[in-house]
Order: sequence, then C-alpha cells, then structure tokens
Amino acid sequence: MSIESSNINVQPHDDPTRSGLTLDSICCERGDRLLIQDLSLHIADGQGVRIEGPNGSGKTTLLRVIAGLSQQYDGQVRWNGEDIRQNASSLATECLYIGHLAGVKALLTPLENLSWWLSLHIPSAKPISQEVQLQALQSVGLDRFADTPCHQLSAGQQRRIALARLYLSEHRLWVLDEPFTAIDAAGVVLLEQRIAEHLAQGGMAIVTTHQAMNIAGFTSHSLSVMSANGAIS
Amino acid sequence: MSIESSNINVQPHDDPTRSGLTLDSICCERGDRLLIQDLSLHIADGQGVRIEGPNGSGKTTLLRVIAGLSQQYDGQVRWNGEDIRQNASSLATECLYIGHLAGVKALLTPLENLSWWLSLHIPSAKPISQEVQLQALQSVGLDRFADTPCHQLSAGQQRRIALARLYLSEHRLWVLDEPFTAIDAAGVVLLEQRIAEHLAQGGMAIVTTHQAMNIAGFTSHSLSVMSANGAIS
Amino acid sequence: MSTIHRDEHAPIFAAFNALLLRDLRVYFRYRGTWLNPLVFVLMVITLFTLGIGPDPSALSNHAAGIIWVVALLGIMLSLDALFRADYDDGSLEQLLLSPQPLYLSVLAKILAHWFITGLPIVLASPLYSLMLGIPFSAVPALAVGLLFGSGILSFIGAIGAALTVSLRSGGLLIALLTLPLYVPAIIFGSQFVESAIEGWPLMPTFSMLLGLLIGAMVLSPLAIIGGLRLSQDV
Amino acid sequence: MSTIHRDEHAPIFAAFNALLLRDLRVYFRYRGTWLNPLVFVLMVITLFTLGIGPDPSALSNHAAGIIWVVALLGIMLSLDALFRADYDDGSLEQLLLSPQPLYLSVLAKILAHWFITGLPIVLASPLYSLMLGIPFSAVPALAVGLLFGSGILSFIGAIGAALTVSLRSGGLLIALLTLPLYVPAIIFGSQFVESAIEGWPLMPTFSMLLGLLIGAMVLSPLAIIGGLRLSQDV
Amino acid sequence: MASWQWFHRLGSPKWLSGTIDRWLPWVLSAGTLLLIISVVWGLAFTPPDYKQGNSFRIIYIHVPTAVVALAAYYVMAIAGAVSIIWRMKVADMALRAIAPVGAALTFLALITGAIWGKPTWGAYWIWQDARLTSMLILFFLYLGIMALHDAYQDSASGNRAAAIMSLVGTVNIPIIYKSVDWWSSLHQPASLKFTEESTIATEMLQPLLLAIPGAYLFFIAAVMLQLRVQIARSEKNTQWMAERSGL
Ligand code: HEM
Ligand SMILES: Nc1ncnc2c1ncn2[C@@H]1O[C@H](COP(=O)(O)OP(=O)(O)OP(=O)(O)O)[C@@H](O)[C@H]1O
Ligand SMILES: Nc1ncnc2c1ncn2[C@@H]1O[C@H](COP(=O)(O)OP(=O)(O)OP(=O)(O)O)[C@@H](O)[C@H]1O
Ligand SMILES: [Mg+2]
Ligand SMILES: [Mg+2]
Repeated sequence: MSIESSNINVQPHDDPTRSGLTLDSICCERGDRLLIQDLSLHIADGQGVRIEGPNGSGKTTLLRVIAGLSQQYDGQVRWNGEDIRQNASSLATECLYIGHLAGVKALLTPLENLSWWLSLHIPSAKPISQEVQLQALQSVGLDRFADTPCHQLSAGQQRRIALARLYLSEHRLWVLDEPFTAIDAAGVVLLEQRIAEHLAQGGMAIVTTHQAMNIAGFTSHSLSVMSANGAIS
Repeated sequence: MSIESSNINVQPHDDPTRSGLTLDSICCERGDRLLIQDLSLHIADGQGVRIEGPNGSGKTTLLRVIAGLSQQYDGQVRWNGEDIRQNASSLATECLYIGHLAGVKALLTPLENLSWWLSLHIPSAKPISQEVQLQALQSVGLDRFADTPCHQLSAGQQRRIALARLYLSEHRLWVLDEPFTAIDAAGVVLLEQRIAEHLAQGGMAIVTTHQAMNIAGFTSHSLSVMSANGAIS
Repeated sequence: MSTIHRDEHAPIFAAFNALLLRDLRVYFRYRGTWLNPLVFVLMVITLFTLGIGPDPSALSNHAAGIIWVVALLGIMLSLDALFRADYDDGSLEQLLLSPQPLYLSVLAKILAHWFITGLPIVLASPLYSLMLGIPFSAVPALAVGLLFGSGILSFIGAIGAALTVSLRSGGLLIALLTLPLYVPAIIFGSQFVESAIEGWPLMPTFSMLLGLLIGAMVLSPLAIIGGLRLSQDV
Repeated sequence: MSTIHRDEHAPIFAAFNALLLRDLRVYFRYRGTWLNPLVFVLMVITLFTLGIGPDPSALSNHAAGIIWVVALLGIMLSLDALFRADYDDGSLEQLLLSPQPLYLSVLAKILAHWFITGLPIVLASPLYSLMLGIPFSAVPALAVGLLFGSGILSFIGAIGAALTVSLRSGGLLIALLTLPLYVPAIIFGSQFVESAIEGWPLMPTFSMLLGLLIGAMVLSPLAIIGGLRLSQDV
Repeated sequence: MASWQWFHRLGSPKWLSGTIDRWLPWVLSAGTLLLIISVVWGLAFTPPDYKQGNSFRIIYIHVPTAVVALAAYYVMAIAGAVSIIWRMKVADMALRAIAPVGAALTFLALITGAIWGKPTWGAYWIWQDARLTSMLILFFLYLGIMALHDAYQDSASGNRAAAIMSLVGTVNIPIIYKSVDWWSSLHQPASLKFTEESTIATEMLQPLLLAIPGAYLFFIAAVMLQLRVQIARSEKNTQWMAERSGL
C-alpha cells in the first residue's frame, strides 16, 4: 500500500520564509498503512487547493495535520516559513478549520453556538454584535431558526451553523473538510461564492469534497490510493 | 408557513388493497410548524421516488414516518393496503431504512457490524454465510478493512458499511435518507447502479439526496417550503 | 459465545444471540473494560473504609448494607451507556425497525450488560467478605443474594436508561428515576445477607427476591420498549 | 451571567466567559439537570440508612466519611460528560484550535461543571447534618470542607475525563484512574469535618485542603491539556 | 556536548538492546544470589524474635518487595517525565516495562504483609491502617496506568497518556510515606535509619541489608527482560532488529 503524490506549486524549499502555507515532505502513517508519502506543496495568498481522492485515501488525515490537530506525521508544515510545531499559535490565529464534525452544541441555539465560537476564534477587542451574527445566520438561511435549539434542526441546517462562521471569519487560511455535506444545491452555490470571495480578498483555502465544485483560482491535488480499491468495486 | 405538495401516481383512494406503499393525506407538524401538508402518493413495484426539497423542508421527517419510526403524523401510511399503525410488522419485514445515522458500532469491525444487522433484519432460516457478507463488503470496497475496527475508518468508509446492507437486502422497499453522503464519485455511480438493479427486480425505493442522481424509473416529488427561505439566501 | 450460532429453525433466537454477542463484543473489545465495575466496587469499599476511619467493627456490622449499596452504584454507573450508544450511532433505529420481537432484543441487551457488570460483582463475593470481615459461611448467601439483586437492578435500571436515552441530560437522571424503585430490592437483599450471617431462616426473603426478579424480568421490558419507541419522536 | 460580557481590553477573559456561559447554558437548558447530583447524594445517603438498617448511631459516627465519599461519587458520576460531549460533537476540536490559552478554557469548563455539581452539594450541607445527626455547630466546617474538597475532586476527576475521552470504554476507567488520586482529599476532608465535630483545631487540615486545592488548580490543567491533545490523535 | 552523549545513546533502542544483552546475565545472577543468601541466612541462621517467634522471618521478603515497589514508582514517573519532555522512545518502553513489575512487587508486598499480619495483629487485613491502604492505592495506580496503556489502540497515544498519568500519580507518593505519621497506624514506622541507631536487632538487620539490594537488582533484571519484549515489539520493522534476529 503506497500513495502517489504530485507536487503542484512546487519549489517548497526555495524560500522558507515566504508567506502562506508550505507542506514539506509530509508523510503520514495510520494503523501500519502509509497514507501520505512525501507530500510537498505550497499555497500562497489568493490560492485554493482542492484535495481529491477516494474514500479512505487520507484527505481528512492531511487536513487535520495542517490544522495542527494531529501530531503524528513526519515532515514539516510551515506557516509563513515557521514550523507549526515550533510556533502553533501563529497558525491558530489565522486558520479556520471545519471538519467532518460541525462543532455545534445540540442543546444551544444557532445564535448561541455562533457566539461562543466567535469569542474563542475571533478575539478582537471590539466584540461582534448580535446583529452581525444574525446577518451571518441569515446568509446561511437560518435567521428564522436563530433561537431554535439545534437538535430540533435538520441535518443540513445543523451543518449550516458551522458554515455561518465563514461569513464572520477574518482568518487567512480556511481548511474545510467536506463543507458541502448535507447542504442543498442552492446552498452549495452560495458557499462556492463565499469561498471565491475569500480567495479574491487574498485568502487561502484547502477544501475536500466528493461533489463537483467550481471556484475560480482552485487547483486540484489528488491523493490516490495505488491499489485503487477505495472505490466501490 | 405552509407546504406545497403535488400528487404523482395519484388516486391513492382507488384500491386500498393494492400492493406497494400508499401515503394518504399525510400531515406532519414539528415544533409548531406545519412541515408536510396533505401529502398523498403511491409507490408500486419497480418504482422509485426521489423526495426533493431544500434543507429543513421535511424530507427526513417524512422518511421516518414512512419507515414507522415516527408516530407523530396525521393521515395514513398503508403497506399493501394495510395501515402500518395497525400492522407494523408486515412493513418491518419488507422495509430497509438507512437514515442520517449509519447504525454502525464504532468498536466493531465492518464484518461484525454487518453480521448483527443481518440477524436482526434478514431472519431467514438459512443463515447468511461469512463469504456472502465479505462479498457485500467487497462490493462497497471494504474487503481489505473487514476486520478493522470501524472507528479507525474514514467518514466515507463508515458510511459504506451501512450501504453494504443494500447488497444483501431482500427487502421490497428501500427508504434511503441521503445515501450518498460522504461517498466518493465512483461510489455514487455504483450505488446508483445497485438501486436501479433493485427497481428492475421489482423493488421500490424512496430516496432523498441533494446531489445529482440519475437512476431510471425514478420520479421526483418535491417538498418545497413556501416562503423559500431554507436556502442560503 | 465465540462464534455466531444460528439454529436452523429459530431465527428469533438467532437475533437474540446476535445482539447478545454484539453487545458482549463491544464491551470486551478493550481489554479490562469488563473488570471496571468490579474494580469500582472494590475501590469504593476501600474508600469507605478510609473515610469512615479507624473503627473496624463499624464496617463488619454493616457489611451487607454497604456491599449492596455499592454494587447498586457500580451497576447504575454503567447503565447510562446501555442504550445511549445505540441511540447516538443509529443502531437503536435499526433495532426498533427489526421484525424480530423487541422484547427479546431488549432482554439480550440487558443480559449482556449484566454479564459484564452484575456477574463479576457476584463472583467477587468471597473478596468482599474478606475485606469487610463477613464470616465465610455467609458467602454463598451473599453471592446468591447479589445474583438475584444485580439482576433486579439491571432490569429496573434499564427502564430509567430507556426513558432518558433521548434526553441529553446525563446519567444522573437515571439514578433519580430508578433509585426509588431499587428500594425493595435493597431492603430484601441486605436482609437476606444479614439472615445468612445471623443464621436466621432464609426462605422468606429468598422468595421475595425471586419474586422481584421474575416480576422485573417480565414487566420491565414493556416499559423499556415504550421508552425506546418514544425516543425516536423527540 | 445572563448576557455575554466582553471587556474591551481583555479578549482572553471574553473567551473564558463565553465558554463558562456556554457550558452553564448547556447544563441548565433542561430544567432540573443541575439538581441531579445533589438529589443523587441525598438519595444515596437515604439508601445507606436503609441498607445499614435500624442503628442510628452507626451512621452519625461516620457521617463525615459517608458524606465525603458520596459527594465524591456524585461528582465523579457526572465527570464522564465533561469533555466527552465536546469530543463527540467536534467542539473540542474547535477549542483546541483556538488561539486563546487552553489553560483558561479548561478552567472555564471545570468551573462550569463545578457550579452544577459541587456547589449544590456544598450548599446542601445543613441538610446532610440533619439527615445524619451532625451537630449544627459543625455545619460551617462541613460546608467549607466540601467547598474545597469538591473543587479538588473536580480538578482531579477532569484529568481522568481528559485522558479517557477518546476511549469508548465507558466512564468507569475514570474511576479506576482517579479514585487513587482522591484519597488525600478524602482523608483530610473527613478529618476536617471530624475535627469540627469534636472541637479539635481546624487550621492544620484546613491548610492541607487549601494546599491541595491550589495544587490541583495549578497543575491539573497541564495534565488535562495533554490528555485533550492526545484525544485528537487516536 | 560530550557529557550529553550518554543521554542521546540512552535514547537509542539499538544501544539499549546491546546493553541489556551485556548486563542482564550479571544483574540477574547477582540479584538471585543476594536474595538466596539473605533468605537462607534469614530463615535458618537468625534467632527467632522474642515477641513474634518465627513469623517475623517473612520480613526478608516483605520489606525488600515493599521498598522496591515504592522505588519502582519513582523510576517509572521519571521515565514518564523524560518521555513527555524529550519524547524519547526508550522512556516509553521503560514506563511500559516497569508498570507490570512494580504492580507485581506491590502485590507481593501486600500478600506477604497480609500473611504477616495474621500472627502479629490477629487479622490479615486491617482497613483503617494507613500504610496498608496506601499501599493498596499504589497497587491501583499501577493497575490504572496499565489499563490506560491497554485501552489505547494507538501505542503512541497510549504511551503519552500513561506518561501523563504516571506523573500525576506521583502526588500520592508522599502520602504513602507520610501516612503512618498522619494516621494512627499499627504498622511499623520506618525503622531502618541511617542517621540514628536502628531499632532492629543487628542479627536480624544484616540479612535484610543484603536482601534489599538483592531485590533492587532483581527488579532491574525483570525490567530488562520486559524491556527486551518492548524493544522487539516496537522495533520489529527496523533493519538492526532484523539483523539481530538473523544472527
Ligand atoms: C498487608 C499488609 C502490609 C503492607 C501493605 C505493608 C507495607 C509496607 C511498606 C510499603 C513498607 C516499606 C516502607 C518504606 O519503604 O519506607 C513496609 C515496611 C515494613 N513492614 Fe510492612 N506492610 C504490611 C504488613 C506488615 C506487618 C504485619 C509487619 C510486621 C508486624 C510489617 C513490618 C514491616 C517492617 C518491619 C518494615 C520495614 C520498615 C522500615 O524499616 O522502613 N508489615 N511495609
Ligand atoms: N487512528 C487510525 N488508526 C488506523 N487507521 C486510521 C486511523 N485514522 C485513519 N485511519 C485510516 O486512514 C485512512 C484515511 O482516513 P481519512 O479519514 O483521512 O480518509 P479520507 O480521505 O478523509 O476519506 P473520506 O473521503 O471517507 O472522508 C482510512 O483508511 C482509515 O482507515
Ligand atoms: N423534534 C422536532 N422539534 C421541532 N422541530 C423539528 C423537530 N424535528 C424536525 N424539526 C424541524 O422540521 C424541519 C424539517 O426537518 P427534516 O430533518 O425533516 O429536514 P430535511 O428535509 O431532512 O432537511 P435536510 O436536507 O437538512 O436533511 C426542520 O426545520 C426542523 O427544524
Ligand atoms: Mg474525510
Ligand atoms: Mg434530512
């Protein structure tokens, strides 16, 4: 079992201090299987990368390494030239991660959920007002449900609460693992717009999705399992 | 707040004993909102219905009513002409439901998960052999992971365990809520084939999905929220 | 218990067996998990003796009562997980939708739970008697009492677990719901052991315990099934 | 605590407050949840009196120890949920990724947990003294002891909760890990109450309790953070 | 730099494996020899105690095991600290190796103590005794750390969790030592004193003074044996291990 890996936007070794995210020969092993072998890539301002691969090819594993959640990897992840193992906090302030799990408390309302998340992740001196938060909820179509406990919402609606963070985020790097899960077609279009907007403003994004996606400025990078067995045979 | 509903394959009142699934003026209210109003439809052998609608329009609610999980509705759900409230077991033996939650034990292996499910849901006198179960797992690309604890599998792989049931099912009616969630593109194609096969063999299917789906023999039925606000605005 | 056994003519028991086996597997998957309730009981007894301080007679005088209360707590502690895990991962839906009789499925789950909580606690009876200075002649009675008692506690506790499975309010609500129901079992159970220690006749309390167990076994699944069905409509 | 308060110059405490508020809201969302640990304690004490039987003096002699052990159990029972809910719904990931100091976040979560478990147990001290025949003059000491003790127990228990959050092996492993660590708190706690009942000097045990609390507060978050980070790599 | 060389070498499983191979026979035989001598001396050539008769002879097993069981916890906690600070593989292996040995020694001390308790105190076990109870707690600590190890499927996480737990558990060590002073206890306070005159008769003391180092050596040998298993398990895919087993 081994993994093919192609370098796009390569030359990661050129200038170690350059701005943006640099992956330098990342290797990941899980359960005795080598999932990611010697992956290097660089993402600069305004760039988006879509990580592709069949189920079980290691996309989530890679994204968790990049976000700093997982420590079990070889190689380096550098943010603005600095190894995130040495300086985790510089990435933490500038990175937004939304994973398979939404990070939404079922007992709280969408507004409450947004509010605790903001206090943890957007620690600006000027607090974000409730109106602004309501606007973000409106952007994901949840304004009418702002005060409904989340466990009463549908699967897609719950996922939208997590995505409302994108409308308030000032983070430079977005790491989104399957953001379109459970979202309806109209919602996907609007999300794509939001991501494109983020890139246009000089942001960066790493996204995985199994659905079709069209956003300008995105390049693809595929993690493909060599003995292509991940697909339904 | 009210719901539009269009009748396809109508005339549910004609012949109450006819075979297949009949919904007769189903109304569902949840949290003071009328979600489904006066929905009637009939599904006969070899027919598939796709329930469409934006997030939060009531698709899951409807599917849970049909499967017999939810009791809170007005109207009648009839299976072969019999109200399922009167005779739940006749539907139970012939209906396969896969919901948003996969019903997969994280600590068990795919094979073990398949095996307990089979004993509960396919109570044939002749037990289903391990080889046959392995074949089903192979159909969803999990044969190499048959003995790996599920919590070590990726999101898509875990979902595939639930879908492996489709390859062993002898149920006439399939009720599938977002079966393609987390499944990669190749997997979706194969699942579509499997569903088409099921219909070709005279089975019935009710499916929801936000992704494009093309399976012959499917009609669509949309639950659309009147004040179209469910979409990301 | 090591391989799935299916009787050709009894798919109903095949389902019962499969569920029992499944739950036992889940419990045993991590080595040592099944020992936890027992270790818990031994530890609480240790702590009690620490908290109560230097008065050896106080302990042995009330040994029967202490063992019963602690065993109850150990079983109850683990009851929260009985249905909640199934609820959270969706396998409860599959259980409820199965054409197999729910009554048997519920019995299988409770039995599996008892195997890993009640049974080790029963088997450790000689240990308690050593720790708390109960005469060895009373050990059989202690074990039999705990055997019945732990069964009763499992059934009653399962009612609480079923009724609270969809409420995200934590395991303590179960305690609140079921402790009052435990009272008869506790009273007769510790009386039984006391009778054995003191050499009083055993039959009256024994038959009470047996009656309680049979009653709980027959009736509690009905309440449990109701609670589980309810959980799907929240 | 009713509205989010953000100090213009202290976003760090804004995060602390937000997390504290969030957890309290979750705990209070279902009416009665916060009463559960207290009711549990009262019930177990009631059961003990039932199990131990008609011997009032036996209980009051060991009242301090009994209260301490039972309070510990009530707190420990509820500790399983401290981080597990966050782990299951992904908000633990968000917590760990926040640029805010984790130390404070962990403190906020423990404090919130203590508010709904430890505090009610402390406030109910007069009730216990009534139930177990402790002289009223000892109630302040009982309350102060429980105040410190419940804090210590919360911090130590949180270590066990953090180290086991990713293991699906049930809450009893927490007990196995943390009960040995509870021992000093139990010993000094019940000694403190006993000293109060008997009229012995309070300062020596008081300062030990204070020291334990401060030690636990300062050191345990380090172990907790280690455990939580670990949970993401399983 | 040179002074740190030993430290870096210590971090290499290969070096450690070689060292174990070289030292194990010596340590094991020296430990066994000392134990045999002291036990035979203690059992056969020491006069019976004027109060306890012959039952006191169990001291030659009880005291060494008890002393080493406590010391083992320190060593384990130090290994835990090294593992957390320097992320040294060998420290993880050491922690894993010491836990079961320490648990076994603690268990032995408990059993021999209990057996000794029957003739001297009239009961196998006295709950209210601080020394006894705190020793039981030490036993639980060892068990908890072992259970935590086992509970993690992923060995790297399991190692780290166990390291954290072993450090946390050190808070109990002073309690175990001080318990005799804090509680009323039937158990002997420390009677082996280096500063003052020892309270044990010299004839009884001499074999004991041999047995304690013997037990230490025996402990080290047992840990080395365990370490060998750990190294073989975690280094099974490395080249040097393949060469080694090929030889
Ligand atoms: C289960 C019961 C017992 C346990 C758990 C136990 C535990 C211990 C421990 C942990 C030590 C080591 C102390 C240290 O290193 O400072 C020790 C030492 C000792 N024990 Fe025990 N003990 C038990 C029963 C007894 C009995 C019944 C006697 C004899 C009356 C006894 C006599 C001694 C003596 C003489 C020492 C050496 C003290 C010293 O010089 O430090 N023990 N025991
Ligand atoms: N802790 C672990 N132990 C063992 N194997 C693991 C572990 N975590 C992940 N894996 C394995 O790594 C592989 C990749 O998992 P990952 O979640 O990264 O896949 P993915 O590309 O995100 O898949 P999906 O499209 O289904 O989300 C899977 O086959 C899984 O079995
Ligand atoms: N128990 C409940 N109490 C209150 N409201 C509820 C409850 N269950 C569902 N609802 C509401 O019913 C609506 C429909 O939910 P449902 O899960 O059926 O939607 P859905 O069509 O499946 O959406 P999705 O595409 O996101 O899965 C949601 O707006 C939800 O808020
Ligand atoms: Mg993934
Ligand atoms: Mg839905």
